[in-house]
Amino acid sequence: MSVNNEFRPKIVAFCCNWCSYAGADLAGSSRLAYPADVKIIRVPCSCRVNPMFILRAFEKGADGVIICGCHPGDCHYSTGNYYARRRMTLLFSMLDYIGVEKGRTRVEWVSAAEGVKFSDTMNDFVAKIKGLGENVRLGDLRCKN
Amino acid sequence: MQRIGVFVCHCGSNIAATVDVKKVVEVIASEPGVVHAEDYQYMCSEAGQEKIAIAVREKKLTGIVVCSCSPRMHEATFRKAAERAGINPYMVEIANIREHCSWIHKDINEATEKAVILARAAVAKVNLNTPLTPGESRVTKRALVIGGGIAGIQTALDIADAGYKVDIVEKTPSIGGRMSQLDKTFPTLDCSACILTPKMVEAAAHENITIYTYSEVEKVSGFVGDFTVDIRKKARFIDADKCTGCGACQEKCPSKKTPSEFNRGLGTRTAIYTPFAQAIPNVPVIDTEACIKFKTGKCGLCQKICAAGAVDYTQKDEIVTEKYGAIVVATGFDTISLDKYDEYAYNQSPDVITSLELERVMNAAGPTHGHLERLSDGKAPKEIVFIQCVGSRCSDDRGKPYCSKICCMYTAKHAMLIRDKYPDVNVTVFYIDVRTPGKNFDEFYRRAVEQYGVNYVKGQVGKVIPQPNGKLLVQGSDLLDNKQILKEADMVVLATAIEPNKDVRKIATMLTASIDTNNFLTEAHAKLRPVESPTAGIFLSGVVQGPKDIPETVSQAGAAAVKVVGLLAKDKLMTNPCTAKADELLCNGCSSCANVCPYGAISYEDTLVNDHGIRETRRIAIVNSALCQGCGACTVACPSGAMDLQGFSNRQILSEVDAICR
Amino acid sequence: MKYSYYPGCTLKNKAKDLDAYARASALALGFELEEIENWQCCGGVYPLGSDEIATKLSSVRALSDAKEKGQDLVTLCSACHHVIKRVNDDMKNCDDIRFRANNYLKLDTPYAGETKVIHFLELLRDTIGFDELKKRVVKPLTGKKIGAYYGCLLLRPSGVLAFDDPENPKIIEDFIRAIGATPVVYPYRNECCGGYISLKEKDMAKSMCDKIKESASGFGADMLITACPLCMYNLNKSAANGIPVYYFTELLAEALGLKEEAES
Amino acid sequence: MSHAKNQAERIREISGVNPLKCMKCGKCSATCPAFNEMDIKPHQFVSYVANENIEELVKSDSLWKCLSCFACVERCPRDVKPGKIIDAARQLVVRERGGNYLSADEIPELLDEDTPQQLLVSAYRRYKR
Repeated sequence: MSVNNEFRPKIVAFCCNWCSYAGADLAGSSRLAYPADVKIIRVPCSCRVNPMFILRAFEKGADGVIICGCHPGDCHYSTGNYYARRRMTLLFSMLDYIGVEKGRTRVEWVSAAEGVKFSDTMNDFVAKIKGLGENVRLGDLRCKN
Repeated sequence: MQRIGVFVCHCGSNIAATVDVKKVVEVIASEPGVVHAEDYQYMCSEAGQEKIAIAVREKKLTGIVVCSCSPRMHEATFRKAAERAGINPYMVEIANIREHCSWIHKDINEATEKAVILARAAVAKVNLNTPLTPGESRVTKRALVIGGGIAGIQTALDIADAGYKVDIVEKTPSIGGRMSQLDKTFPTLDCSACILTPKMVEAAAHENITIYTYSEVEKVSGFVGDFTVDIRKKARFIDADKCTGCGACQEKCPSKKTPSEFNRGLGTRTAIYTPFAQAIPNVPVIDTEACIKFKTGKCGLCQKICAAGAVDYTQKDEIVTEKYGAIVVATGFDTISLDKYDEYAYNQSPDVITSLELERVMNAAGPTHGHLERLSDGKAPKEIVFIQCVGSRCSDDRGKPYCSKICCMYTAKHAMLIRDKYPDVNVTVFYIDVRTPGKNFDEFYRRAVEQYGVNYVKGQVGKVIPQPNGKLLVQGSDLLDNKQILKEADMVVLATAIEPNKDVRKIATMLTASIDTNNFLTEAHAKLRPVESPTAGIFLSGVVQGPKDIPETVSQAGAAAVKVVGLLAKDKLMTNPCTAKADELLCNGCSSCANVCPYGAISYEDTLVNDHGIRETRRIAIVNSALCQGCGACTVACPSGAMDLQGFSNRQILSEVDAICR
Repeated sequence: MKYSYYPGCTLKNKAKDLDAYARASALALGFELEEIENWQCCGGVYPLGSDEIATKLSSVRALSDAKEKGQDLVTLCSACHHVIKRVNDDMKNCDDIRFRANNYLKLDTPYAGETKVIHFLELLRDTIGFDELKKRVVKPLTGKKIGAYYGCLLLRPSGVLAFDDPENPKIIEDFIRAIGATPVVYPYRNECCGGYISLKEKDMAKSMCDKIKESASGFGADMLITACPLCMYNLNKSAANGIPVYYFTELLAEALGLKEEAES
Repeated sequence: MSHAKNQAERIREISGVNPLKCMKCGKCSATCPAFNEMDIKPHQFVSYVANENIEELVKSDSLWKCLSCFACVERCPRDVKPGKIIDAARQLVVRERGGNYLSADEIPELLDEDTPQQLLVSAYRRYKR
């Protein structure tokens, strides 16, 4: 629907229900804009995010994936965000190894009170993804298959 | 295949102004599984919910997508509507096209495009939804209040009066909190102790209230309705049952030089002490850091003198474990450290004090027995300067970004009381803004100016300069006069910012309650659920939620109590059915899931399975759905993909990913 | 222990004492100040605009030189310390300035704020320790009541300088105690002496220094000590109370029994 | 963009300061040791930039009275750093107009035998490009 040919990245944001999804709601009710390229998927906790989801997103053409959870120590389920952090550290270095730039993935802690941080984070992430351009690496791999 | 109905809400103009709702309806109607799509002004209205019921009837819907505000607002509303219309409430998904779309985007094309994609993701998910049934859990009819200040006392009294048992856990040796340290209270100038003490006594005497002073919450487990809490009762070294509170031990104690916490370090106390005369319980504690007996093994005077034989040096800390249905956090506040603000010379001159210290100076039981005098030389001051907003409203890294809210009023109170009692003392207040919203508040401040002649100067102070003659030169701005003024004062009082009690972060972590960047606990909804934490069963009372004065604290304490009573009045709670479940054919019993489960909800059972005709007994993970809270940690840890989370299954989330990336 | 040393212009001219006493004391205390080759003037003030680059290059050269030698960089003059420390912070934390400076200088290895910049006083406090210094003192300045004059440049902005509490510093007071004298705390010790303004607005600088000296003597100081040649100059222009001003290194050399040696 | 707007933008850029953060408490003016010498006071510098009244600001004598002692920068509760605004305004004047406050000719008579090099260097930096 957009008219110009500017690169519009596809960005998937996984937000935990207790902190980051609420932070995104607060960004919304405070009218703190960020690009429409970001689409949020609600998960109960950042630890629900299976690396498979992220690989699938890139496979299907996502240009960036961001996982948002509660601040360390503040997880609604006590320790979920620590699991997420460990898992994502491993996944991201593997992605980097197979050619998906580190900047295309991110883990960020956003509390329910941080609407401003949510919006700032998304603005920054979208800008970085725009800088990286379209995610062609995994696309290429798919073609070879 | 599901038969899905999609309902797109205008939310008045909140959504419809930036999202072309007709277009969303048009595009979504052709999605697989969608048999009905319509838009309506207000889906949450009765008429809107009726539309869902009609469509369910007429189109035989099996699943519902509502494109509207955040599910945190109305998911419950639409689930109930679905249930009334005869379909399982968990067959409803919400596409958040308001908070996550219309409110943050300006371009109607962009916003509409995004709304369609969010709707598609929700449709894709509902296609894979399955009916779920909540379980039930019991409610322990007992509440815990953490913190024994006015907030905690009031909450406990209100819960107890409604007929429920309630325990107060207080860290210090007595309940009473900050309010017990105040001299007078605004805006009516009641004596603080006179109005607080009866409440303390009432709480102590109430048959439904148990008070644990000198105690701390050590461990919390469980969930709403069924918390288990370990409380550490620190050793007082006094047998509370024998102690008569005669005070002889304190009179004789030779270790007298410990700064008194109650007097904000302005006076001293003995090693065996009760913090103040009206303390409840009136049972002293022994500070082992100061006690000569504990440090050297010699002394033991208090034990010798105690006629009741209550002193027991061998007492040990004790852990009490108790079950609760609800927990109220009322941990209160402290003033910030002024170490980073020494332009005001707080660390350089004893005559620069905080407002809370001034309360002790003005109080008859304080270090100066209520006489207004300089702490350096005991002389009566003639010129007093108050400085407002010390550490409040700061966006640098020294102070707090918020307004502490109480300072304008207590400074007016201090100024007025001083001018009333000592008419020859001049009082100057340097202020940035005077903020006095509240019943009879601005009138109170105006009285300070008009009736008591307090000199209010608009401008902040840059530096307090101690003089060789013992006076303090205050260098400040008079912005209305566009001048820099130098005022010689005998005393300077700093309206120091308040911050949540230091322990609150530890407590919030134990309770898994959300906390903000300033260490205030977060409410479930800033406007509509101000006394509840987003974590079910946790409630907020007093300054732990944000700066408040006494009247506000008492109101909020009552509100928190009502919420607790509402919870305790229920016999059973519905549990969240979105719990984990293992596929017995895929599970290999490796224990990875149990290792990451924070609730110990997973166990293993030898189960007879039929794997494509092969019947054998295998070790299979079993999830106790009463314990499982649905975080999903296990689903990712599972190496064979056997563990899945109902309501947020792998296939459901992948279908959302696919719909978004399409 | 060897340190790179950046003396600066004034210490080569009008403030030779400040430098000579420091070098002699340093040797006696067991560390060597190795002057950076071909150092250039730091510019005396940190550049006024955050976008300036040319005026930061001399500091970057000195910093990079120290890095090549693997040494910390010691400064003595307050102004040099201020400028070099802040430029170093830019090189560490400001992408734009780091990029442009490296682009311009074309160093063998790019410089990114690796060098630690230490003021001589910090060296005394953190490396030698004032307790240890006290033991090395042979001629304690017992009975002398000394006011520390900090001025602006060592303390502010405190976030970057991280030298001491900007409103209630104590490093020089601790130094004074270590050399056996009695520190006199007075409130104007972190107020400006007038700085560069004394070139054109001599009366203004003088009245500011009068205030400082009156305050110090009011609290009982017999003398002031400073680390800055410009503060020294300005304070000396004020005749108020006639209290003398010394470089802290002079008293250090005296306490270590090296004064004559350093002067020769 | 108007000239004034342009100049205000330049000052914001050079100083890295956002004048909108100011809450008008006046702590900068309460702190300033050169306050009495100034025609426009430190807290006003901030509002002059916010209101894009740059013409008046750069004409102000205060530009040359500020000591850059950074006491206001240190104490500002809003991180507005009025001292940096003044530095930037000074920079703008010398960059745009060559409006040097100090000419080489007048220097000899300002010196005396004790003048440290540091004074000359720093005054020159402040007064002149």
